[in-house]
Amino acid sequence: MTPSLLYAFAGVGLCTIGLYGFVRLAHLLRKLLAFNLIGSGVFLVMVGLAQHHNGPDPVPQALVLTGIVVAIAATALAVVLIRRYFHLSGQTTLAEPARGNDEGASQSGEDRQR
Amino acid sequence: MTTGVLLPVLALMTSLLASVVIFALPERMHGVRVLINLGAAGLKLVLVGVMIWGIAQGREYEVAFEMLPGLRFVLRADALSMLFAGLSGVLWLLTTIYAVGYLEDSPNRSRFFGFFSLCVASTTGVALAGNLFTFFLFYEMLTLSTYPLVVHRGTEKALKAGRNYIIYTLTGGAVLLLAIAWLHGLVGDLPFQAGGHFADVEEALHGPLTIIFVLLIAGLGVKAALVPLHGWLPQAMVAPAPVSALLHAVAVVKAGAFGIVRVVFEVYGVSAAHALGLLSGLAVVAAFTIIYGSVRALYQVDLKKRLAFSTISQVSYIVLGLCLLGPVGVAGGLVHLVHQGIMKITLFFCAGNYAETLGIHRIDELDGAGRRMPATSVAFTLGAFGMIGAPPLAGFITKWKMGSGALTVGMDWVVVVLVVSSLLNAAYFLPVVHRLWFAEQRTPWPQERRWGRLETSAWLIWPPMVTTVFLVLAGLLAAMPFSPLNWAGLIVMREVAL
Amino acid sequence: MIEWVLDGLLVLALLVTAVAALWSRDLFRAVVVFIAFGLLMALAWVRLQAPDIALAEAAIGAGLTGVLLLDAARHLTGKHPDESDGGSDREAGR
Amino acid sequence: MMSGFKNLLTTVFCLMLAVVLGFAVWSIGAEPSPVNLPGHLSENLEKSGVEHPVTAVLLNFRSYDTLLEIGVLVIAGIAGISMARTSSLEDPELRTSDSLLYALQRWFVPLMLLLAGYLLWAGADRPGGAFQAGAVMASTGVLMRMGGIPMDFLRPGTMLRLGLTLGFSVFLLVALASVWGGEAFLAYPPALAKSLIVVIEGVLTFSIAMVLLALFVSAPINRGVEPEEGERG
Amino acid sequence: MILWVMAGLLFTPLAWAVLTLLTGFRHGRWISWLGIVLQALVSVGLWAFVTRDGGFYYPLGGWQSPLGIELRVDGLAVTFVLLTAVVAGACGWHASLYLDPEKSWHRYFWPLFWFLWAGLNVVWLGDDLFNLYVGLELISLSAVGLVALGGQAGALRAALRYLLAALLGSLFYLLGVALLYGQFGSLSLSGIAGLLESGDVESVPVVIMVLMLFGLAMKTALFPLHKWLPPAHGIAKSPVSALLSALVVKASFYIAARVWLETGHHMGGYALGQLLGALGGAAVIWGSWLAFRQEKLKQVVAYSSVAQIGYLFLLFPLTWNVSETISVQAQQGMTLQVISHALAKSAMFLAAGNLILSVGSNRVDALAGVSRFLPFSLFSFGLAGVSLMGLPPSGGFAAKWLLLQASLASGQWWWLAVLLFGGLLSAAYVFRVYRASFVEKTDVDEFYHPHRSLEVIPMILALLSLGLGLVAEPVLSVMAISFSEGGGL
Repeated sequence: MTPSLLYAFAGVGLCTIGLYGFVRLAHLLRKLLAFNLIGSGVFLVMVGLAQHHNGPDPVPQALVLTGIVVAIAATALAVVLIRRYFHLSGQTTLAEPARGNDEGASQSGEDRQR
Repeated sequence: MTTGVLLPVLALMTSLLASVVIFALPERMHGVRVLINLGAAGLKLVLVGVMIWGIAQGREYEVAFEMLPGLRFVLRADALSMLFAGLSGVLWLLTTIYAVGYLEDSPNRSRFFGFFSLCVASTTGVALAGNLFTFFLFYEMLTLSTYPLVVHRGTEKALKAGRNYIIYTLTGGAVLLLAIAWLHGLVGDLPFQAGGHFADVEEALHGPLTIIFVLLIAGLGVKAALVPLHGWLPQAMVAPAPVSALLHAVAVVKAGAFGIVRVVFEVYGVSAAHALGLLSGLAVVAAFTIIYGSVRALYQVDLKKRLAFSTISQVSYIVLGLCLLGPVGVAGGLVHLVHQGIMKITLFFCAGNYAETLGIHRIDELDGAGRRMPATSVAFTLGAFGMIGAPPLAGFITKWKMGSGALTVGMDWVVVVLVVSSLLNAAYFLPVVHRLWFAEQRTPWPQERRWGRLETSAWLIWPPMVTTVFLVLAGLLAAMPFSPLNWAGLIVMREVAL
Repeated sequence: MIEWVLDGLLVLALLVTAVAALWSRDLFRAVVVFIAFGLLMALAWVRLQAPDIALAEAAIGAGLTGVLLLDAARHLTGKHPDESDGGSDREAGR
Repeated sequence: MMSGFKNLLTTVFCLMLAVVLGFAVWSIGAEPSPVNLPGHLSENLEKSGVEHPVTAVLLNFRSYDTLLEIGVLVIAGIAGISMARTSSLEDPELRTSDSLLYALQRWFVPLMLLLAGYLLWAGADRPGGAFQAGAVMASTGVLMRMGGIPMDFLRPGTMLRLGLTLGFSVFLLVALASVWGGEAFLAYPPALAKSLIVVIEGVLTFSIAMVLLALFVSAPINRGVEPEEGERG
Repeated sequence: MILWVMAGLLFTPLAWAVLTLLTGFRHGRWISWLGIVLQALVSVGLWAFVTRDGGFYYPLGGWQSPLGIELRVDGLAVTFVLLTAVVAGACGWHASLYLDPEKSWHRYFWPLFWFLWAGLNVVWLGDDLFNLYVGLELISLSAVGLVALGGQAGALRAALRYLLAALLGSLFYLLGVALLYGQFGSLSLSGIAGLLESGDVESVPVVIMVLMLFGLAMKTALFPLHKWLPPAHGIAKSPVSALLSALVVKASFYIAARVWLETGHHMGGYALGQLLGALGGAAVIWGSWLAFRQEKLKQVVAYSSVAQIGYLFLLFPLTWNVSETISVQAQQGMTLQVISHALAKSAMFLAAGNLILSVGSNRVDALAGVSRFLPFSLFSFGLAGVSLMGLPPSGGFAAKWLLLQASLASGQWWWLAVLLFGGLLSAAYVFRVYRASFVEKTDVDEFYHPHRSLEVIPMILALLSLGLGLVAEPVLSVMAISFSEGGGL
């Protein structure tokens, strides 16, 4: 047992919390927060687990750097989408408007799948 | 590329290309369309004729290539396929002529004739298919190309009929596919061959083979309208008369029956099928269908409906014929493939004429139509008598052969079936004939149209005339070479291998 | 030994802030907590001998994402900016 | 009650996940991994042209990942500005921002730019590099933005698009040039490796900053709405 | 030489993305046509090369795996590269005429389109698990951007839902990759497969495989996780929908299949395979049923994608612990299904777009009486439908046939029901559209005939998917190369 492994477990915890929030929370921004939490969790697992045995390992660190940039890109895009969506529909959740315009979701009311 | 390879492909292509060209043609270019139709039909007839001649000389026409690993696409012309191809070739020409007259100045003709030729193309494919898989390919193609014809009118009724037609046939197709795939998994690719493949098969396969046989018959029986799979046929009557003629006499129903013939003779082999005890079961189903269809026909007031149920019963003659283990009976069954086609198409042409000229659909409206439309009525009468089996017409030959064949192999009960059904035929056809000639016209015709001196449009008169001549000749000249009966004998000799 | 305590506390703090960031009632506060979470993550990376990630996390994770989300939260929590023509846009689409 | 059921399901699912994952991490942590990648890496480090292993991985060993990842950033940027009002990215609400921010930025902006420069320069042999520097630069820009500085170069126009793609294109050109040199893709000639990497890092920093900034400021106030396909009008 | 071909494959899409970003829609159109031609040539070149000399590994930056990133170029990969060139090329061509150049935001279509294409090539060729992750993100983000392009509230809702699902999915996949790295210390898929074969790694937690497959299944819209797909595919512009349904969903599935086939025997399990198969079956039934019930034309097509994707997942049960021949049969069936569905579905969406353009409505009933005008697109739609129904001689039939044989031979007869019943259900929704077009009692007389080439493109695709069955033998023989060279698939 090394500190690295401890952080790996922390990562697992973050993933779980994030996933729970991602599924349960309706507000889009909160979903986004949850997504970022899961991401951080995954990164922790990646580095922590890899460094458990052979000390500092630059490869997963580099991967995580890439991952972080991808994550911010996705987050920023999502924010832009959310804001425009809010601007057009006045909604902050994915719930269908009363007169749902696509049967696809209106007959399957729940909007997030797990 | 020798003629041996070329001919079957060409025979297929004539109608296929015709359909493509017709789809491309704009709606208004009617004359060109008719020309293409007739030209293609004539060309196909010639090609089939050449092949028939060649096969009589004992030539081989085959083309094949591998589609999937272990799965071959085979077109092969043998005596049996020629029986069907010849029939469809001749009747396609006549039906086209008839359809041109029938659909005069009605909408969507381009669409109609396009699918019409496509349907005939697939029929030819069914006839020329060299193994079960190829057969299945064209069998499904037939389903798809006939749907637009059934729903052609676009009315609520037509669409409903089309829906049922599709449900029945595609389900049948799925069952057929299952059977074919299973068979393929068991024993690999089976080309149609004389005497079948299972002459001596080990015990272990008996169970599966029996089930597969049942599945095959069930799949094919839908199109062949074996009771209880016949439900779609009477409804399909809403289609225009030429289409009904095609469905009943040339394409769909025949494809089913023809498939059953292939399976029994050239996949399983009569003897093997008998050894597995499958034929007796098939015979019972066929016999029941014969009686059931006739009985139902008695109660129909709509002329075309009555004809439809009569088809159901008549087609099963072919199936019943297969189960008569002697050469004579089998030949009788095979020849009915042609005879029933000729007779039934005549009747449908006539029914179409009555509907088109006098607006008559119900039988009780026919009183005295004989005087108004003598030619048509003569054709109808002869067709009816043929169906009943009055000598010397085509129907008589069939029943005679089947009866004597049955007696020789000691299946006497078949004779009883034949007699009963003949009586029933008489019971539902004679009243119609009586109304035509001897009843007085009471009410005016529902909606009459006039074509100058002729009783109706020339396009509509000639086809039934010709078919009537055929059905007479098929009876009189049954002994001549190249007569249907003679050809059926050839098939039995070469391919059934009893 | 002291490291273990340190790491344990850090991990605990991470989890707590994570939960808080998701389930604090006020969205604005949620985002602020999330920024705190980002800074803690940076610390964690330092503990994992990954200074590069620590820097990136501090700059991107905490800094930029935070500001982005704060701005967004400010827009979304306020009543819909222009209800009327936002609505009319929707009508135009139908 | 349906939703109640769903919640229960979610909870159970997450708990299960936590347990299973924890177990997996534990068991994987138990035995060492057969491949010793750090070993490989340290062997090849001097060939990479930079001393700092992480940078080496990012810009040499796994430079393809980095290239694509910049692509992802650019995509996000494109999608972002495609939502933006076409005339300008100005967000009136930002104009009226409080004085605190204003004071903040006066002091911070130069400082942060300095920091960005340092990070970039440090990247070669010490922690730091394009991403961190780019991020810092971007946040600087954000600060200025919130301080209400217009920053016209962020208008969606050729300038902005050039800025977005500069780093990416340079990276791409280097990749192609390496083919020209007859090497595999992205295989820098050892002599040039260091300088190439530095150049790439420089432009990347700039572009990363641009993209993030553009994404931040593309406040979606787009009047032009298109009717859904088929809905004439 | 081959170096330049690879260059073209990997870098032209990226370079074209930049070029088209710097120009407007109209110029971008010309540039893109050029690029499409170039891509087609390059893909054919690579295909020819591999068919001649067999597959190979390509180390990027000259660094061998595990240190560097290697590309795996084998028969299957080039087949899909070629497929992408055909379908994406067709969609691009269609879009260049279909989209309205006046709309200011359409200038951003081309860059996103090219990034998407680049991402697809990355995935087909990728062998490095993390590199595949980046490729997936490349695809997802550009796809989301395309869905949202100039969209309304509805489109944005769809895009957001899509984005969230895609992100969550790839995170799960990444988590799996992280665990794999912890286990093996390597990211190269073939390397890991080698380690597993050599057998010095005894126990691998099955959860790794579960995580990766779960994430990928979510991105592929497997049955219970499918709800994001129909809105996104239904509301996007038709060329975009075509791209998404034909190629994008296949990318994540392709990775799942590769992972399963390379490492499934050690890291998967019977139950897992059966579960995936069962979900696939459920997708076939449920998706077809929903497709039958949709009122909007494009929704019908979108739900049919959900159903058709289901067939693909029969691969998992049919390749786990079965004899080599059966496994190969299943793989061939899966590949044919991917190809034919890609062709048919893109044809269907493009045709649907034309029909919508013609009758000016997205509703199925609006097609009443349309068949009277002999719309070319209706025929294309129909032909594509034949392939979806799995009727001969279409590629769909060939695929179904192989899967039938595989499930019969492996004794997993219960998949027969799915295959046969699924075909009937798809017939149900396809014929529903025909039926509508045959209805006569209507007064539609103004019927707008779209630009000729708009109508030709779907027809070509439909004919390809229809004819695929006839030439299935050669196509499969190309993949057979990969079976020998590449190992696994």
